[in-house]
Amino acid sequence: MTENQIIPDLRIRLYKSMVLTRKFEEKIMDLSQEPGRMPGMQILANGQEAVATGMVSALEPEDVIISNHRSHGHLLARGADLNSLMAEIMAKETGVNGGKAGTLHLSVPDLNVLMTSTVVGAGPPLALGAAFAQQYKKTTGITVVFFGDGAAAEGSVHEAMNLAGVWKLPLLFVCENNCWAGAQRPEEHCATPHIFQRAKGYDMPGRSVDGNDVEAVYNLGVELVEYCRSGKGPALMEALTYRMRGHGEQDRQHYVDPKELESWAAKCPILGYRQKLLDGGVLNQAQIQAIDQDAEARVAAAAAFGDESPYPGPETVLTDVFVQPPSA
Amino acid sequence: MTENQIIPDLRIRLYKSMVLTRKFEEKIMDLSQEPGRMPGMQILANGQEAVATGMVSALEPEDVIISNHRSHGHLLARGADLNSLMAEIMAKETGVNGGKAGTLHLSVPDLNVLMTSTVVGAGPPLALGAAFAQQYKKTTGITVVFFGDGAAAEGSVHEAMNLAGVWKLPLLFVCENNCWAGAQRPEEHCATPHIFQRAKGYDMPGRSVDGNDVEAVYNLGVELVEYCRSGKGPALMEALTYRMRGHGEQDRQHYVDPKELESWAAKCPILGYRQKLLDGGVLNQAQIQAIDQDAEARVAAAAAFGDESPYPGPETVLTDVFVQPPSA
Amino acid sequence: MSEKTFGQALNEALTIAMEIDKNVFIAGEGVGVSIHQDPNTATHGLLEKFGRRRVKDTPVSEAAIAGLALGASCMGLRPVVEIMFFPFITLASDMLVNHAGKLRYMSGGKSSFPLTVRVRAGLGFGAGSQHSQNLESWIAHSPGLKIVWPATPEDAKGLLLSAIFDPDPVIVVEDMMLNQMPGDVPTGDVRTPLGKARLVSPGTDCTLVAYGTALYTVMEALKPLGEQGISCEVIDLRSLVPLDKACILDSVRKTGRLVVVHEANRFCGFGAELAAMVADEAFDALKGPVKRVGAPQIPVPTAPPHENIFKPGPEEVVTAVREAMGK
Amino acid sequence: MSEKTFGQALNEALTIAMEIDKNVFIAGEGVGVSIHQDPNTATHGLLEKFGRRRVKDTPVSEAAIAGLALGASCMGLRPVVEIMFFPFITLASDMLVNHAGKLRYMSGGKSSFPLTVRVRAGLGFGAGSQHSQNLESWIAHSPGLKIVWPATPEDAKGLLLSAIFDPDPVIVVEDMMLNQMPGDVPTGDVRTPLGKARLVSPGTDCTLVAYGTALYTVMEALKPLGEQGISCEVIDLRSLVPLDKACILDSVRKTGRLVVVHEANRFCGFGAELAAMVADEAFDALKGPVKRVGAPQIPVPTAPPHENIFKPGPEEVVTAVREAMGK
Ligand SMILES: Cc1ncc(C[n+]2csc(CCOP(=O)(O)OP(=O)(O)O)c2C)c(N)n1
Ligand SMILES: Cc1ncc(C[n+]2csc(CCOP(=O)(O)OP(=O)(O)O)c2C)c(N)n1
Ligand SMILES: [Mg+2]
Ligand SMILES: [Mg+2]
Repeated sequence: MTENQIIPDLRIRLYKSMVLTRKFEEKIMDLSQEPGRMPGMQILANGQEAVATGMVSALEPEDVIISNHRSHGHLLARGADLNSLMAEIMAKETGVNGGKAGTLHLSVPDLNVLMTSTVVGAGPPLALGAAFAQQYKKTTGITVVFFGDGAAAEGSVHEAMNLAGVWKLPLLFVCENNCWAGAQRPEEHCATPHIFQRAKGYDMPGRSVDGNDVEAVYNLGVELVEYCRSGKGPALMEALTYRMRGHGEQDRQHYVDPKELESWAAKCPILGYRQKLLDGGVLNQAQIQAIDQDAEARVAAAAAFGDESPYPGPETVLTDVFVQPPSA
Repeated sequence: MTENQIIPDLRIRLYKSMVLTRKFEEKIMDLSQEPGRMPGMQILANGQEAVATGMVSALEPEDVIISNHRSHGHLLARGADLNSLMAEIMAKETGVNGGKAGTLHLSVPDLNVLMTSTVVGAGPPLALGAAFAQQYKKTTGITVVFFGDGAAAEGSVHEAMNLAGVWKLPLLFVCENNCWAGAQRPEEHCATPHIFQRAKGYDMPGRSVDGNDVEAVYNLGVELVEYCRSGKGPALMEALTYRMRGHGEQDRQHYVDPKELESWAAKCPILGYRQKLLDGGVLNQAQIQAIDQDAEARVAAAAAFGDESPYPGPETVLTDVFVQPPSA
Repeated sequence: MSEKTFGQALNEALTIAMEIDKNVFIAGEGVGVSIHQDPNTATHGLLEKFGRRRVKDTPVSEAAIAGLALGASCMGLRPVVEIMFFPFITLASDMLVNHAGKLRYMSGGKSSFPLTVRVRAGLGFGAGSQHSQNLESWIAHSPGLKIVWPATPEDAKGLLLSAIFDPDPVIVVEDMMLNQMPGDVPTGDVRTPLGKARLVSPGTDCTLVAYGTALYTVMEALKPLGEQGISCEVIDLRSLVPLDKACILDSVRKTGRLVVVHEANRFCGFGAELAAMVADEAFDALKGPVKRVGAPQIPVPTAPPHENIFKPGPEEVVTAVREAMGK
Repeated sequence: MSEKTFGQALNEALTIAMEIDKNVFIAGEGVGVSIHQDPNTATHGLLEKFGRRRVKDTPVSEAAIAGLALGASCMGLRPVVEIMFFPFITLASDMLVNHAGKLRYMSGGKSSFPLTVRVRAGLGFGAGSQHSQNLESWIAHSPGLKIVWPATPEDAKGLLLSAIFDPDPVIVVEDMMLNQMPGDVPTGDVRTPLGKARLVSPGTDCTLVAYGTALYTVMEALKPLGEQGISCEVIDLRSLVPLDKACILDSVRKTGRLVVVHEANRFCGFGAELAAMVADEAFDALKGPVKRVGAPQIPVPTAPPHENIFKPGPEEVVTAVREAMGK
């Protein structure tokens, strides 16, 4: 897979997806300022858009995604409906999960965004099961699971990687290393500077990529997806990126060196890619503006939709626990 | 550390320790045949004596040992009292734990055999805490934890290795790879043929050794203990050996290729070492016989002691749960 | 009908399930190749019958085993996984409690998890508290999980089959001490419905509720109780969640007394729920104190005489019933 | 005495413990550097005060955190570790239940584990069921573990200090919803004994037992109840294990009625134990059904109105008391 295979059309799609994600999350930031409008902990992937967009764009529709607490980008890149996504984030009845997921547990099984867990490190064992089902059913689908650098310390991640390695499951582990786990640096929580190097111990390829370069992520994604799809077994991608907004919207980043923030701001995955597309003549200024405006309009509409939607009523609070509830 | 440093005296001690362990466990085998004499699941390390003896002999008295379900050799090499050990294995009142440990949970805190867990993979996190205490108190002691090839798949082992690596704890992980986890082969449960290679992912040295060569284990033990003691951090030893009796005494090894058993029997750590000591003139036949007889006598005495001891009475069944029981 | 042991009945349930639904697979530590060669083991011979694709030996990785079941069930398979001994369910408890029990609710009903976890329970084999600890009340307290506990070969088969084909996550507790017990088992795909208790023997003075091995402790107590002129109604609970409330309440409304018996620690055990339920919903019918027979608040001991004290015996049942009767 | 918030009181307890005993250290995810800068956080400022040797930020590894506490405590240290949210205790449950609760017993009393686990609990912040689930009955059911749940700043400090210096493993539940609540807190090393409930207000008609946030729900119900001429005796349990049985039984023997209130799921919750205990040991004194107020058997919901329904409110307490009174 060489860079040349990225045709202009795809470039524009990658760019649009990142812009949409950014605008969508910026809207959440705004709304989070107003008390009561955004229930729960709003956790954004601002600065990490290239990982979500690049990786998800490398998938086929049949492929399964397992996400974590920093999930919005994964869902948007997958083409999830903005309105029902925003409404869900507001925990509204019209949300994609009827207001029962909230911002942290979004799932869109129709789009094969099968599950989201906010228990750090829980995604990989869930993904193991999904990938096993694909292998068992002899489909050509693969499963991708996103997790953080912090999650890599959880025992469950190890168990999943080991078993995926033994059974040669079509499972792509994507570690979004955003330089933080809460207020802890990788060197405080991870005994190796390069998580991808652990792959060897699980008999799978481990690769690292600049997570702020959407095409690099896409290209490596295509390569590793191909690897998994071919039946060779699991693979691990570590994407190096940065969490620009702190852990969540309540985080004021008092522990972050402003210089570090600045230096990563200069590596913004969207600004950088915009310049590249402008320079390469793939897009012009007018098109860039149109893309921004379109995204803003869609996001505004989604926010309005969410705002206008009611919270779920008392009649649904007890439902959906079981498919087959006790008859009594 | 070269082989020359093993003086004859030490050679004899290593040999004696292995013989004692073998005879001790052979006595357990015999007694297990008789219904009711050996409560619980008797799990023996027959064939693995060189790992326990070699490794434990490389320790100082201040060093802490955390053991697992295959613990007898670790305890005997440490010099635990035979009588109270055998009595405990029989769950008798005179046992080292008052009959409350039984064969699976033996601990002798006086000898720094601090804890034994039969939850597979649970030793490493416990050991993490012990090693942390050593680092915190600035003692020169280190902690050794024994676990199996099967245990290496547990998440807890990963968590402990990672944290030990981050904090640079004086903790030596010793994986006794005996080619089986229950009835499963390493290739069925472990994605890498060489567990020691995982060490890199935790920023620690990982080394492999012939686990049937007691001097090799001892020498590598001394080297890695030295490494841990010097403050450089944790280390991982993988000792390759074989479980000659099956998983436990109820296991008839129906799934084991007899040829494989034969080939490992030929590599018996005790027979091999005996020959070496004879050839080297360290011991003569008479001395060998005397050692055997001495071990047999001590083991027989221990079994008699255990046999004569009563089970613990009803007055202790409710004690020892808390240091400070509820006053009510 | 044919005579089968409890373990063979479980084995038959697994065989039938795998035969009639190709989406059923089994996984766990030694479910394929086992150190035992005992036909009374639930998974005995399944590897030979169904092959390595559908009978999966796993690493010693309880969280991964549970995660495997979750992910696969969400994709439409019907996993049946084994946790070797009940205390090890702690290692899978995040997956079961925070995921299997919650993800459907949080999906707004979009996902379902038709998985079965077989967990082997029981005391009496001297292995101590790291192999023996009954944690059914943990599971029952966790929303979104069902849990059943057969006491007879017939129910071993019937409940396991129902669990496998239930659309929700079900934990099936297999009492190891019952594995060799013979009994009549109906032929074919005959299922015991979840949520229906079984009236074992009718009585008038006191209701005795038990499940699993404890049922036989209760049965042993019936004779001495009868000799003392006390007539007990015995209920085999079978299913803890869903719970057959009506069966228990009806019985207590008739007898006016309740004694619950289980082998788990009594403190905060499942018996507490039944006692509390009755002390609320059948209070007016109660003629005497609601009694619970269970283990003292200590870990399962190792020494045989200690293990014996731990395990509730028929004498304790007799005493409890007498106390419930005000004697 | 000085006025402090609940969170500051916890912080003071940790500070005092670390000052008077150099074997005390704290560990957990973000206990040193936190994403919050809130002085009402228990661990606020401790890193600055005591340095990196004694204030240990850990990886996201709950089993390792619990193992750290176990091993270190067995070596004579007094670890105080944090589990960030109650549902994550599942990940540490093997270490706590199968090890902290059992290893002393199995050692024949040779080892001890003077460790403290601080676990943050509570609902009302919209994070959903993977961050909110109260599992106190799990811990209480597990032999060898103690568990306390302060409701006031004074007890937050006093119970945490007692826990840290108790020779056994103690789980301290910190109700996050109380963190900002002010109250009078005694100065210095003043400890609340484990196992002693607190009589909050005397009454004659019905005993109300609660702990943590639920205590305030109960207090809110007192006014409407008083207006209906019902006099309640309120007990703040404080310590679930050891349990102050005498306090509850004495009160029920006086009032003849019991209502237990907690925010955990009612089914198999800790309230079941109290109800069952009273239905047995104070049966003769009971004048009405024993009632439990707790959450319905669903995961903690996310949407604010759903979360509100989940959380037991004062109206539910009023209804339960009235039912206990036969009204
Ligand atoms: C099991 C568990 N422990 C702790 C937490 C609290 N927590 C939420 S996110 C987080 C940090 C995760 O870091 P990382 O995996 O790097 O993901 P990031 O937030 O950086 O995307 C922690 C500790 C949790 N949700 N689950
Ligand atoms: C958590 C847990 N799961 C399963 C078991 C059952 N079990 C006991 S020993 C064993 C195999 C362990 O293999 P390994 O670690 O290689 O040790 P070995 O027995 O070979 O010495 C298993 C699965 C257990 N004791 N603990
Ligand atoms: Mg991160
Ligand atoms: Mg092994």
